[in-house]
Amino acid sequence: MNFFDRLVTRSARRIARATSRRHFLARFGVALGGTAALPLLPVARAESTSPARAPQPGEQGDPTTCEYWRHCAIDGFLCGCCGGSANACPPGTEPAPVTWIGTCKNPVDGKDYVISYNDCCGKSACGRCLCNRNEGDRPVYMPAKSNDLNWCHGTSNNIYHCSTAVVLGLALDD
Amino acid sequence: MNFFDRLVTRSARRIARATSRRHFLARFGVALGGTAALPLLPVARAESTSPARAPQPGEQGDPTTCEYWRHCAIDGFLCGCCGGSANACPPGTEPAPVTWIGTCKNPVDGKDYVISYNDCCGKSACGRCLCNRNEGDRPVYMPAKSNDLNWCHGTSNNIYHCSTAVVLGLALDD
Amino acid sequence: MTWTHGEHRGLILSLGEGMNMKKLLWLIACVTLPAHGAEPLKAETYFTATLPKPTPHWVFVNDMNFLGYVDGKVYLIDAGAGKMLGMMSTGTYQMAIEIAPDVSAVYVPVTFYSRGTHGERTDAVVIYETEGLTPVAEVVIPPKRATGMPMRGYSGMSDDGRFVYVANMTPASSFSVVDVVARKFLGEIESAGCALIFPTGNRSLASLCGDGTVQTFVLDEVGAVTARAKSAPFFDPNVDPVTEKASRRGNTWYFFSFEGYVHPVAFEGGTANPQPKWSLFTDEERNDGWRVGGSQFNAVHEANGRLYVIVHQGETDSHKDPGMNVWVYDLATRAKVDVIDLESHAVSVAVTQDVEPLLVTNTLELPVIHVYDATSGALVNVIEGGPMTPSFPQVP
Amino acid sequence: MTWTHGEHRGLILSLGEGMNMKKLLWLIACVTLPAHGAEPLKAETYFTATLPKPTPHWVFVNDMNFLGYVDGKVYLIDAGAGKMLGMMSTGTYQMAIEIAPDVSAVYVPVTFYSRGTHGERTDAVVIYETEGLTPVAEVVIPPKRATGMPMRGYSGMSDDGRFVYVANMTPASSFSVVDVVARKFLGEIESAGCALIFPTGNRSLASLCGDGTVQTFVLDEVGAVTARAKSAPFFDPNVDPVTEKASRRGNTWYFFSFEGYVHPVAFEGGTANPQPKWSLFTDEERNDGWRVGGSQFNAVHEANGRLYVIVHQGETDSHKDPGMNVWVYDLATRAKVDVIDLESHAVSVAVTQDVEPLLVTNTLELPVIHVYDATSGALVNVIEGGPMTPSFPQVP
Repeated sequence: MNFFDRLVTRSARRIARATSRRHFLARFGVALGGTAALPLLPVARAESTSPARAPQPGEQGDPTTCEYWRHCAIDGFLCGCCGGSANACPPGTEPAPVTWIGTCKNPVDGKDYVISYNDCCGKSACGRCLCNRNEGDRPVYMPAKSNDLNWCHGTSNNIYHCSTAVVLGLALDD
Repeated sequence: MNFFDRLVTRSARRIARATSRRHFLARFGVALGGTAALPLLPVARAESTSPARAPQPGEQGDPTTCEYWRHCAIDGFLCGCCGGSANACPPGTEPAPVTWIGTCKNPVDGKDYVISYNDCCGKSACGRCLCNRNEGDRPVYMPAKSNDLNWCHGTSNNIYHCSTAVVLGLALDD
Repeated sequence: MTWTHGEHRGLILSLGEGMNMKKLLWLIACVTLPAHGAEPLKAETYFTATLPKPTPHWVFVNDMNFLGYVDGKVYLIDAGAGKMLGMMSTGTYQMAIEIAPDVSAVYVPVTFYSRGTHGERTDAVVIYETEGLTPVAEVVIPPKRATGMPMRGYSGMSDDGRFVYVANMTPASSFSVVDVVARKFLGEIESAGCALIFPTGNRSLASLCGDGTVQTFVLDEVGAVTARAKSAPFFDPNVDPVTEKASRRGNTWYFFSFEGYVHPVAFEGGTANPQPKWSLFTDEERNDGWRVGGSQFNAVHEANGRLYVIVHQGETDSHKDPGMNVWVYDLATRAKVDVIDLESHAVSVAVTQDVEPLLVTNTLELPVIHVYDATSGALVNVIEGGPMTPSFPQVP
Repeated sequence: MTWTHGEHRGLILSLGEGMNMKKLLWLIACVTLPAHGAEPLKAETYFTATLPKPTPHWVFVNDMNFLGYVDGKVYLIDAGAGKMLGMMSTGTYQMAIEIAPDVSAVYVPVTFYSRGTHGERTDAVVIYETEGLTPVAEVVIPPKRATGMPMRGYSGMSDDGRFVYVANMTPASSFSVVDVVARKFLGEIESAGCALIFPTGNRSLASLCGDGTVQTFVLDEVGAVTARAKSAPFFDPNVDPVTEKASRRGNTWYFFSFEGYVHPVAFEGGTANPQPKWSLFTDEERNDGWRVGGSQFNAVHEANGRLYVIVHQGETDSHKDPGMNVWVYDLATRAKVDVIDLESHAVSVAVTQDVEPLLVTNTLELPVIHVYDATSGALVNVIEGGPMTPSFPQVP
């Protein structure tokens, strides 16, 4: 029995019994970082002069918490805890150009936004702020909406470090 | 913050405060598997007809616990928890021919025995029954008595899996 | 100091300037005369244990080792004895394994980088000899294998144990075909719009598709496609998609929708015949929020036709939540025949295939395996430590 | 489906048969007109953050990742801000790092196998550019590096930042010399009976020996030994050995015995001059069981001459136990000047070298770093997660 073992096992058992399943998962849910097949559409080009940086004035919340509104469909280590931010990969890591997306409601303006969870790649697991939320998550045969895939593709290698949560724009159908 | 993090941190803090330092370490102490430079002396040859297997009739205790008397100077995963035994490497792993030693008192006969903690090599950490006890342990510049060294040498590679606790014989000076 | 050794049975030591033989020797004595009283313990040799013969209670537990995923592992346990029997070191992004029908070998699709996390990438199906759980050969495949949250369907094996299929995503979908008997990569087959591997015979397999169908493939002896077809749509992925986690009995695959409907798909000659769906839950149970969820949350006993499903009460989007219950169904009657209360929450389950089957469960964030009597539901064993982030168990 | 992309700023997507562009598009809209009310959030780009300029509060935390040690890591934190700044993936058996004097590079001795845990072994000093904490070059060294429980002394660097020394054990003791400026392996120097690296200047170093001495080495510009000597014995390894965990101030190394005595050894021109030992503990404290212990349990502030030592109450053989206190000494007066009560037990400590120094502590089995004000002893930051098995912090 190893050292985590005893610690983890016992306390987690207690937690498992004491809290709701959902709450449990929200805090301790596990799964591999981001991803799936979805383009970063031409969004970025629109504002080459002064790109918006996260978090923006029209939102609230702590991007280093799982509860942050943009994280509604994320699955991975939050880059904001790893030396990056909600829209920045940590130093020396490489953002995957395509990824999976979620649709999350910004509690400040009540609007639904499409969030792109681009993975940052080239270093192994950051290990901090693991967050798994599955709002609208779909199976891997619908990769554009699946948070279970490793999306370190299109990068120098497929070693996954953490996941961002980038605002792409308003969702149409809401 | 990752999933171990929250679990481990909190419970360990409690434990750290609630128990003695020594007790704590005995249960959760960490360190890399076995080793140091000491020969397996010609012991083995003496009984090629019917080699003794651990545990022997003249001892008591559970070889898969850290408290087992032979483990008085061990530091690593107990092979008995990994598919091996106190004197057997798990299937497919390779015993290191030389290692570090301890001198442990067998509570059944009250005698001190020299114990050889040969590492088993070729697969990464077994992960079970991590045990660190330091009776008579010495720094790595005295490798024969140091449990902090990786002794996967003389094997196909130096990947450490677990540690045995083999009775070499009675200790002279006790 | 230099040394040599012979067959692990002794050691010839030659000391360099820094090591003092006297100091070593005073520590060690090989007593030839017994001391007073009882016979002292004998000097022991050490050796490498051999794996016992496979039993129906052998269970392999996949461990991606999430926080150290370059160092993936697979643990072999005896679920009945509650013991770890051995381990395989399986490299980066360990997803699932393929166990040879005679259990003589285990095939593991895996990724290596020449420098751990950088350098040259090599994807391979590594062939482990079961006897020592050690790698004996590898078949290099295109460096395209799909990875992510581990799921059973990331690879599959033909029923005769000759072909191993490995799912690819670049993001283009395809799969690699390896002849593990000839130890040869045979080729890559495109499977656009579909993902994961569901073997359906010796030379046929299926893949789940985003349009609510399965795509079927029939291969020849060299792994080339001789027939490819799409089934009729049998689920609406925008309304109630099936999860990727399915179970097979005979040549029927059982898929499970988010809302708790079973979608059996029968395969014959490689062709898919979707069967009428049925519900795991009564209307009342559904109203009470009962859902399926987790990772590999379902398992089937081939001989007795029992289906084991981890369930929980939750809301929409709780399809990955663990459960504290396994509900047991008779696949023939579709009736719920038993409820097993778990000792610890679980996301994955496997059932041993013998006449006294055992349920093996785990959850991702705890290094613990629980074993239950599948018939009585009694907790049989708790195996602690080992897999740091166990994803799911697999039985031969 | 295939795709290309340009400078991470957009993507040209060409769909294969399986992906339906319409399905994707209904999900996404790039709104050009603001909605009612407040301006909606703007679309964002994503980018790679750049590391801020080094500050005196930068601390590197070694993480062997013990249960996944093929996947070693080093975390860079800003101890004052309580933030993780970045990470290095450092391969198998990550022990200690060497930080260039100008903090422009970090050198990491590490081991790789071509197939994770098997295949060809390569030992190297990997050169990481600090800017991105990414490997930019490697210098292959003999595959002999000593590994084990991580300790600072497994490697060392010349004061001018040109030579990195890597301790070897096969079990024969030696060390490799690498010119990290020329990125060249220079040679291997035998050091039988002695272990670990204690740099003492630009071209000199020492090693601790089992006979109670240090062996000193003076090198030339190509890493060859020009002088080698043994100090007078300054401790009795059979009575009260010094631990391997030492601290340096100026050209004096402070070694600490199991029983709590400080053994300063001054080096000049590469020659060792052991100084009189002194005790960390009064007789009364020693009677009360106060001891040193842990991993890198001591640290020194170069400018103010403070020595920080983790202490605990324990018995013989508790030399690896953690402590809940840091006792602070003035090296000039040898007086205990402060006691810091820790929030959490610790085995290792580092002190930042600025005028408002911070203490950084960790223990091996918890993924948590604690930061204290070294002057007031107040807890400043708790950084959770990251290093799974932090061995010890290092400051530039």
